[in-house]
Parts: sequence; structure tokens; C-alpha cells
Amino acid sequence: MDASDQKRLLREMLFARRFEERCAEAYHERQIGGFLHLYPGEEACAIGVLEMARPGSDYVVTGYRDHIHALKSGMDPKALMAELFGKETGCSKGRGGSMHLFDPDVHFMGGYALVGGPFPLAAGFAKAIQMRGGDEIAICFLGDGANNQGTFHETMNMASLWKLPVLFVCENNLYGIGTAIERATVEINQYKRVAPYKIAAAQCDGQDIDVVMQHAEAAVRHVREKREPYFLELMTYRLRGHSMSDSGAYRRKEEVDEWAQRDPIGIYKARLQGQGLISDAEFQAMDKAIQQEIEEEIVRFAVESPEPRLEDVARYVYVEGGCAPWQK
Amino acid sequence: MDASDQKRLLREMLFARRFEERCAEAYHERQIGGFLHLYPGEEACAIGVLEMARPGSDYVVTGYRDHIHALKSGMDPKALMAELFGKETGCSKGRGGSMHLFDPDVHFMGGYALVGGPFPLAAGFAKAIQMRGGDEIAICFLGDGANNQGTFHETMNMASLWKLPVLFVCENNLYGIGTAIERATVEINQYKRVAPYKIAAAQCDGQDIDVVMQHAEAAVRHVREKREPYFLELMTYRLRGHSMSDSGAYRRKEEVDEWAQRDPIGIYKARLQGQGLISDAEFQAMDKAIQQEIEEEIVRFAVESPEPRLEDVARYVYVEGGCAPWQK
Amino acid sequence: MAEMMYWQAILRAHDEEMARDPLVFAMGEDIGVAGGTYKATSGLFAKYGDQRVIDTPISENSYTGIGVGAAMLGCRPIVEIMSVNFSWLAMDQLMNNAAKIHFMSGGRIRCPFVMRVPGGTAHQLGAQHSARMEKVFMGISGLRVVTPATPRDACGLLKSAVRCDDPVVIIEHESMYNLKGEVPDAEFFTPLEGVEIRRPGKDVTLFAYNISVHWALEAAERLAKDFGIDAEVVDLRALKPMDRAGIAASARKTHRAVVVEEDEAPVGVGSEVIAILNEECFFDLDAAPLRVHALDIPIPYNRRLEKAAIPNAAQVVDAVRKLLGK
Amino acid sequence: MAEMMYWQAILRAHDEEMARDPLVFAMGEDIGVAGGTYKATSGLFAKYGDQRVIDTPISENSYTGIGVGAAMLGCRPIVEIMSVNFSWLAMDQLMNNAAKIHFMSGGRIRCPFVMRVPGGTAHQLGAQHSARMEKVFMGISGLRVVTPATPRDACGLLKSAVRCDDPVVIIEHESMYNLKGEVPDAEFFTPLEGVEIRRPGKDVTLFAYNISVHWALEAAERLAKDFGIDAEVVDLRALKPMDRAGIAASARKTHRAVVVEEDEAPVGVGSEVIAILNEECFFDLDAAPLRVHALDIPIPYNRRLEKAAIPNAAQVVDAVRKLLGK
Ligand SMILES: Cc1ncc(C[n+]2csc(CCOP(=O)(O)OP(=O)(O)O)c2C)c(N)n1
Ligand SMILES: Cc1ncc(C[n+]2csc(CCOP(=O)(O)OP(=O)(O)O)c2C)c(N)n1
Ligand SMILES: [Mg+2]
Ligand SMILES: [Mg+2]
Repeated sequence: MDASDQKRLLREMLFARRFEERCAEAYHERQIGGFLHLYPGEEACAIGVLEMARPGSDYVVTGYRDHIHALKSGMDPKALMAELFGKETGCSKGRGGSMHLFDPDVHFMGGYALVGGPFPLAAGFAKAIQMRGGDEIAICFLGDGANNQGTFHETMNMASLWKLPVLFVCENNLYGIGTAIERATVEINQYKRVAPYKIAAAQCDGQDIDVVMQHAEAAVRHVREKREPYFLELMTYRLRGHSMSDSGAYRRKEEVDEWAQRDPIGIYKARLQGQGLISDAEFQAMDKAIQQEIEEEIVRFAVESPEPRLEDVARYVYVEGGCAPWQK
Repeated sequence: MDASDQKRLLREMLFARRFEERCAEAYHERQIGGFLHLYPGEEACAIGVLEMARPGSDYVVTGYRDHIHALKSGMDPKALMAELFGKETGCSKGRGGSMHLFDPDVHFMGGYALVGGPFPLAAGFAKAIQMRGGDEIAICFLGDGANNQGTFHETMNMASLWKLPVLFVCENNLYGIGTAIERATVEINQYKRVAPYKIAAAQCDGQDIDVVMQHAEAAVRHVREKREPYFLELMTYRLRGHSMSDSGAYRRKEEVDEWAQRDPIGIYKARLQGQGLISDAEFQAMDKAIQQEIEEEIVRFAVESPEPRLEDVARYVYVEGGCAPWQK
Repeated sequence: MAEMMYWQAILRAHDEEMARDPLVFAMGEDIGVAGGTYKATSGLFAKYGDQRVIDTPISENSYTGIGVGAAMLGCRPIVEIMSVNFSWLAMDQLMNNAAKIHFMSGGRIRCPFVMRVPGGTAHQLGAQHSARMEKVFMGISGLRVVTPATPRDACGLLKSAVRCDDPVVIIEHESMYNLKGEVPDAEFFTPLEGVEIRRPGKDVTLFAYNISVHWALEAAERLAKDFGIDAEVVDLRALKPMDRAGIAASARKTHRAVVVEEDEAPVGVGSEVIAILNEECFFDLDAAPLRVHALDIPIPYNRRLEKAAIPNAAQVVDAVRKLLGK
Repeated sequence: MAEMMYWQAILRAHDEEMARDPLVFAMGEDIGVAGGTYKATSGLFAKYGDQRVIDTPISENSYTGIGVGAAMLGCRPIVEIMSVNFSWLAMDQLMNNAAKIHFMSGGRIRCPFVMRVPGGTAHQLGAQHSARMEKVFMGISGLRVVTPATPRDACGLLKSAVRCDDPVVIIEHESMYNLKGEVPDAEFFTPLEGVEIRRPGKDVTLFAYNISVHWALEAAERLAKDFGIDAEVVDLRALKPMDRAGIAASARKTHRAVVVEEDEAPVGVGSEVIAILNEECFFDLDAAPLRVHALDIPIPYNRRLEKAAIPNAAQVVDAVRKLLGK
């Protein structure tokens, strides 16, 4: 990985952060509605893993905390912001919202609101890949809490049994909403939970993108070459509330502060600075450019985009003309 | 365990076998309807485990293959046979049938038709025991196939997390209907599947009732004393089809024959004979007495019992007078 | 009589029943330490401890089943499913077990199990968080289904449900937790069967339940003021079993009916009420009863589309005017 | 035109579609090596191999979800749930995902997913194996629901479903797999929308679907023979979306309607058809439409009680006679 890639990665993480901070603002201004789940502190996970995969070609799926996974998969940030604003130009034409981003063109197969729902979908993508042939893989990102859902167990068994090329990435941020992992889960090391399915697994720091990439590289290679599942657990932390309405009362301030010290952007920035790859001024300039892009191109696009037409309210329930294709 | 207990156990297993053979006959004569799942070859499991527990006091639950669990829990065999015949005198008043035996008086909490359904129920019994205090335990018998259901995973986690006094007994008979275990399950040693829940577990031969009792004794003691779950896997085999309509085409004859050599009744009979506890003639006499009892008392009771009254068809949907008890 | 919010009324019912009976316990995701998504269990964890106010893992089907099992042994569990959409995951234990155990045991086992679920379309929560599923719970034999439209009923129905020996599903509404209303100071119970007349009238009956009661009441006011139409508003409240006699009695008086439901129409509350009216008092009807209902689509995220998908008081007014030719 | 059984017709549809399109695959419990509980997939394992005829673990929700995921990438999965009762376990993936993905992706993703489920009350299978759940599938937006009453439709509907770009649930019937009927030799498709008139008539319309079509036909014969009543039998067949125009057309002709359903009545097919009749042609009705339906109870094991719980042709005859005052 050369210097320009490293700087690009730093920029991507920073972009993700600024993008979501702007989302929070828009939410408070009521331009964004519904539930909004942000990812600050966890950026190295999605960005690091997908950096080692083939975004646009590999199939990616996740939960409701899906903005950054969509972006790194190659979704146009304008289409993402427009979606949050509920606009017709949004990636889901304003029908999905924050929890339901979709972009099949770049093989981003969606954000889903029900915890545990994407496990089988990901295995299904892998099943389709297996049937069609080709060397793509499916990648499923979910949280620690999701692993208590029955679908985790059922899907791990079938993915292993049928040798489905799917990488499960567990973003273990130690909480499911306000419930600490040890209050809901016996085995807090999530990667140990797949042993009975004989799925290869590893655990690593999710705050240091270099560590993430190192492990993701091996994980992706395993799945791509061996055509079988792999489970990668990334230890991370969300620096904000679960969603915009979270009081945060269930976490000690010191705990949050401690993790804030391990902010993935801070860690990586310091590393690049240590290597003399980026100066403070350059970083500031990058940050400024990002914020400018977000404001002037992305938010503006979202604001100026049209709403869906009311007369289209009932579209997309069924595929238009999809009912009797033999009549075509 | 003294000689009389040993003979009693042999008799119980033989009784179970003959009872179910008679059920099969009645099924062919269309006196019994619905699905009928028999237990021949597996008798040492239910009888051996419950011998070490406190039937009538501990709470027992299982699936659709439930006759022998009900009997050993203390259900009157007449009430059982009458239930199969759909009579008002049946343990479930003819409303349940073979898959839905109930006898709360002896704490037999039911047979259930959906695979995996009893896992959480058993944990719920344990939860109730925990809340009320007392030293009963809950015992859940299910098959190997049931462990692929999401409820297995979810329930194991909660049972362990909340230290619920429940013993899970897995009757691993190597098949779920016509699907061999290795075609549906990655880890064929079921007791290894509970490791991520940190539940103590063991596996043993399910054909030799002495082995079963030895392991069950430890298992029951663990749950009763430590007030936490335990998982016991018994390796067994059903000598008949899954239910009465099974062609059996999915198993090699040699495999069935091999297991027939390890019939739990044959093994135990030989042992008692070896110890000089029972002669061939005594065994024949016991057998004859059992068959006579089944025919003359049990089947006769079932045959002669009345059907439920048609005008009662809509009873038992809701508890009579149970809707507004504050008005009482 | 104190004013309180819907969530406070639910909290009070929990508290009263838990204080009274040590076998009453509550379980659900984030109901304990975090106090519940809508605060309906806040403070109970501190008061009753973690054995009786249980934060569950995200395992809807199995903790529902644990509740069912505990109920079979005489406990009185109150299981909260955080959103009705997630109850699809718990249907196995609810429908296959809770709803059938009393019957299939020939009445030998009781299952006094309570499930509380917030349903309904709130504020742009999208297709997977906006389900209205009354029809699913009430279509299957064995359950009782009730749905409170007011803080008073939210309290009284939960108390009745806890005391009831049958399994009861209580459908609350995500948009109503902050609704205020009067709740009697003394202990009281709301019956699990029967309709409640919210506003007597003589020209037309508006049948409604849960949030749609408020649309119907609003419509009734407008109809009275703007069109001189005197609408009776009947809160169905108990969706299963349904009060056929109560429904017919109102229609026999007004001769005209509109059913207002938040759900998409097919096989919904509206269709059932219309079928009952046909069966009970067809020739008392001066006009075909109408349904005011959601569009038959998953709920869109966009605010305008979302609003367009769900009915409102204005649509009720229009329906009544159409029905009366005014 | 060959006679074949319902299960053979389903098998043929599988075979034709799998031979044609390598992305069609079948999955379910015991469908492969064992050939399927009702033989509807027998022989396919040998012919198409274990990648395309998949014996699943007992994990209904997740293999349904695997089918949904594969469909999203262009495969054409046919997922069998062994009994509709078990589909409660799979509702999460079916209702939260399959039914909503096309909509919530703004039409960008298709989900050509097929679920086949035998439902209905068979022979003393008891409360947990006798569910009839049409109402559940058809109540929620996003799915198509069809239900074949004949071998011909069993074949034609499955073929149409596999080719359809929307998720389709096909409800078969446990008691009908051995039913015989004529099936065209040449390839054919049965439309996923619209009613089918099974017997034209002028005095009354019997609306039915799946097994109740046969009760209605039997009743119609008796009505003609014994009472000179000429009943039209309309097979609803497509339960979602429902053919409002087709339903109304028949009622406008006969002016009288009876809906025959195997399910318990509340919020069922009968209630929906009655609501549609009220909305479409209330003043064309000479009498209140009636429902013939199951008792609102879980299904008892005892044979006589079971029979008493479920409707039959005689009840249809009685209902028509009552309706016509004969
Ligand atoms: C089936 C289901 N149950 C409950 C919820 C409510 N819920 C939303 S997010 C969440 C916590 C999930 O925690 P985790 O999987 O660790 O993901 P994180 O939000 O921490 O990234 C819960 C319980 C849901 N959306 N779906
Ligand atoms: C939820 C559910 N899925 C499928 C079935 C159909 N079924 C009945 S028994 C069975 C096999 C169960 O195997 P196992 O748990 O090993 O028990 P065994 O019959 O071998 O004792 C299946 C698939 C069912 N009853 N319930
Ligand atoms: Mg988490
Ligand atoms: Mg087995």
C-alpha cells in the first residue's frame, strides 16, 4: 500500500465522519426523518474490510447502520444523502431511508432494519454466486447483538455445510442499543461462537485500519480461494448513541472517553504523520475540502432534488409487467 | 440399584416397546389417526434419564415422539392410550393426540409438534422454578435435528446467561426424518455445539441404560445443585421409521440391523441374565403379563371410553371464566 | 383523576401488578437498565431487580417461548416486543404454542401470557418498522387481542391481561406513548371483551380502534360542525374475540357504518366488521358500509408518501359524506 | 391431455422449469434424497444434483432467507416449507424481506422468490399441524398469493410463479396431493391474477379456493339435483391481489353470494370477499352474503371434533338454502 493509498484511506474515513456529522445536523433540522444510526468510531471496520475486497463486484449487505458500507461499496454519496432526505434521486428513490440503502449497480444489496435478517440473505447471495460460477464473494456486516438471533446459528450451519463463499464481519461494539454485551451474551468473544460450525475465524482490533486490513486480507482471500465461509470479529465502539434518540445513560463517560482516544481517524492520522506522509496543514485542507464537497455538492444535491411524485406512491409493490413474463 | 429396581427397569423398557407395538397395530386398524412417532430402540434414553430425576416433580417436555417420556413421567398408560384413540378420557381429553400428550398433574408439560419449539418452553419452566424457589428442574428431550433450529441457539444462550435449572437431553438418532445428520449438520457431535454457551455437556451411549443412568445421574445432579443448565447427548437409533408413513429408503438395511443388535432391551436383558437376575422363562412371563395388561386393561379402557361430546367442540379455547377474574 | 401519558399508564399497570404478585415479571429488549424504548418500564429494574425485569438478548422467538413456558407454570410474564415488526420472529411460539396449549391439552394447562407490542406507522420509520399487524394476531384461534386507544385503557387493559388466564396480545402504538389522558386514581380494570362507545351519535357509526379512534373522533367533530352529521364513534378495542352484538347494536341505530383502520385493507379489521354487519344486520343498513384504510403497499420512507399511504380524519370525513350523499 | 395427480403436476412444473433455467433450484426439508413428504420433488435430486435440489437442516427462517437472497441475485428458488404451520418460523424473512425488498429499494431489486406450502386440515394431525393461513400471507402488502384447486392449476401456477419477478406464495393442500385431474400435455401457464369460473350458474355464487372449491362444486351438484338451484362456483385462486372485478361480476349476475373457506372466519378470505361485494355491488345483492367457515378454535385431534370444526359441502348447501329461503 503506497502513500497515496494511505492518504486516500485517511480521507475516506474522514469523509465518512464528516458526512455523518452532517447527517446528524440535517436530522436535527428535520430534513432527515425516521431512525438514523451513525457509525463514528467504527469507520475503520467497513472501510478497512472492503478495501481488501472488491467493492462493486463482491456483494455487500448489512444492517441499519449502513451509510459507510454503502459509500465504500461505491454508492454515490449524493444518492445516499438524497435518500436520507427522502428524495426521488435517492439510491432507493426515497422509499428506503437511512436503514434501507440499496445500490445493486455496485452490488450493495442493502441495509436492513431487523437485527439478524441479513445473515441468511448474505448466504443466499453466496448461493447465487456459487450457482452462477465466478469468483465474487458475499460480505455480511452485522453487530455483536445480532449474533443472538436464531438466524446466526442457522445460517452459520448452512453456510459451512454448503461451502458458501461468504465473509461474516462482526462489528463488536460491545452494546446492542443500551444493553452491554455481557448482559445479553454468554460468550463475549464472538469469533469463538462459530467453532461448532467449523468456520475459520479471527478477532482483531477494529480501530486500527492497518490491523483491520491485515486480517481482512486473509479473511477475504480465504473465502475467495477456498470458496467457504469465514468469520471476522472486529473490536470496536460507537462514539455516539445507538440512534439519534439515545440518552447514552447506560455507558460510563470514562468508557466513552477511553474509546475516543482510540478513534480510528486519530490513530491513522497520527501514523501517517509519524511517517511524514501528511502534515497538519494538509489534513486541515483535506478536511475543509471534504466539508465543502459535502455541503456544496452533496447536501445541495439532496436539497435541490425533487420529492417522489405523489401519484407514484403505489409503484414498486410489484415489478411492473413482471407478473406474466411468458406473455411477453 | 438393587435387583428389583433392575427388573423394574427391564420391565419398563419392555412395557414401552409392547405398548408402542400395540399403538402401531391400532394405527393400522385406524383406531389411532394423525401422525404417530414411535420410540423403539430409544427406550433407554427417556427411561434411563428420568430414572435419575424425579418424575412427577421435575418438569418434563419433549417433541412429538413423546409416549415413553409421558409414561415414565408418571402418566397413566390408560389415559395415554385413550388419548391416542381420541377419547374424552385421554390425557388431553382427545384434543391433543399422539403429538400432544399433557399431564400437568405429574409435571409432564407436553409433547409438541414443531421441531425446536420445546427448547424455550423448557427454559421457561426453569425460569418459573427459579422464581418460585424449590429444587425441581426442567428436563427437555429433543432430537439431533432440532438443534439446527434457531431456538436451540437462542435458548442455550439465555439458559446459561440466567442460570436456569434445565437439563437438555439430545436424543441423537442420527436422522431427522429421512435426512442423515451429516447432510444437515456440520458438527455431528451435538454436545460440542453448546461450548459457546459455556454449558456443561457430555455424550454417551444411549442404548445401554446403565450408561445412560450413570451420565444422567451426574447431569441431573449438576442442574439440581448448581442451578444451571446441562446438555446431555445420548447416541441412539430408531428401529422403525420416523412416523408410520416412512418408507425407510434412506437407510441401509445393514445399518438398521447393526443397531438392532444394540437394542436397549436386548442389552439389558442379557446383562440381567448374565447376573442371574432373570431367567428366560421369567422374561417370557413378564412379557406375557405386559401384553395382557396392555390388551385387557389399557386398550380396552381406550376402546370403551366415550368420545368427546360434539357439543363440547369449542371448549378449551379460552379458560372458562378466566377472562375477568377480578370480577370474581 | 390524574392526567398521565400513555406510557405512564402502562408503567403504572406494570408496577401495580408486579407489586401485588411476585410471579408477575417483565421481559424484553432494553426494558430494564435502559428503561424501555418508550419508557413504559422505566424505573422497574431498580425497583424489582433483574430477575423480574429482564433485559433479553435479541432472540424474540425464544424469549417469547420462555415467557410461554413460565406462564404454563403459573407465572404471569409480560413480554415486550420492541416493535410489532419484530413479532414476525416470535410468531412460532405465540401462534403454535401460546395460542394452542390450553386447547390441545384439553384445558389442562393454562397459559396466562401477555405480549405487549407497539405497532403502527410512526415517523418515517420505513417499510420494516411500520407494520400494523392486528389482523395477524386476531386471525388465529386461541389468542385474545386488545388495543388501547387511551392512557386509561392502556393501564386498564394491561392489568386485565395480566390477571387473565388466557394469552393476551396488547397492541399499543408508537405514536401514542406521549398521548395524555385521564386515568382513575383508584385501581381499575378494562374489560378484555366488548366495544366502547367513545361518542354517541345517530347518523353514522365510525368503527375504529387504537390510533384510528382519534381520527374518527376528529372526523366526528368536523362532521358535526361543518355538515351537521352526528357520528357515533365505536372503539372496537377488543379485536379478538370481537363484540358482534356491540357492533351490530350501533349499526342498527345509525344504519350506516364506516370502519377506520390504519392497516392495508385486505383481510383486515374493516373487512371483518363489514362481514359481521352483513351477517348481523344487513337489512338495517341504508348504504354499503365503507372502509377507510391504508394503501396496500409497504410503507415508504418519504414523509409525503408515508402520509399518503396512511388514512386520516379528512378521509373519514369524505367517506361519511359520500355515504350520506352530503 | 393426461390425467395426473396434484403432486405429479407439481413435480412436472419443477422439472420443466429446472430443465429450462439452470438458476431455478429447489430447497426444503427432505425434498431431495427422500423425495419430498408428498413426493412433489421426487426424482429431482437424482436428475439435478444436490446443488439444485437441496435438503435443508430444520432452519425454516434462514433457508427461506437464503432463497430470498439468491432470488435477489437472479436465481429462481422454489422453497418448500413442509407444512404451513412451520411457516410461522419463516415469516420474518418472508414478510420483512421478500415482501418489501422491491418496494423499499425503490424498485431497484427484484425478488423472484417462490414458497410452496401445503396447508389445511388433513387427517387428525392436531392443533399444530392443521393451520390454514391464507389470511396471513394475503394480509401483508408485497407478496402474491395463489392457491391451486386442481392438478392443472398446481402445475400452471407453479410455472407462472417461477417466471414471475415478484415473490409468490403457493398454498397447496395436504389432502389434495393424490387428487387426480387433467393437465394439458403442452407447456402452459396459469395466470397469477384473476378468478376462474368452475361452474357457471345464475342463482347464487359460491366463492371458494383450494379445497373449498371441491366442497362448493359438490354442493352445487346437490343444489341443482335436490333443489333446482343453479349455483355458480367461482374459484378465487389468486388470493393476493384479489380480482375485485371478477368477484363483483359474478355477484352482479347471481345477486347472492356464499363464501366457502376452510379457515376460521375472523379477518379471512370470506370477510374480504364480503367487504369487496359491499364496496363493489351492495345494491345488487338480494340478501346478505354468507360465510361458510371453520369454527374459531384450534383444530382438535379427535376425528369427530375435527370434522365438526371444518366446513363441508352439506354446510354450503344449507347456507345456500337459507340464503334463498328454500
Ligand atoms: C429483530 C429485531 N429485534 C430488535 C430490534 C431493535 N434493535 C435495533 S438495533 C438493536 C441492537 C443491535 O445491536 P448490534 O447487533 O450489536 O448492532 P449495533 O447497533 O451495536 O451496531 C436492536 C435490539 C430490531 N431492529 N430487530
Ligand atoms: C418446525 C418444524 N419443521 C419441520 C418439521 C417436520 N419434522 C418433523 S420431525 C422432523 C425431524 C426431526 O428430527 P430430530 O430432531 O432429529 O428428531 P427425531 O424425529 O429424529 O427424534 C421434521 C423435519 C416440524 N415438525 N417442525
Ligand atoms: Mg453492537
Ligand atoms: Mg433425530
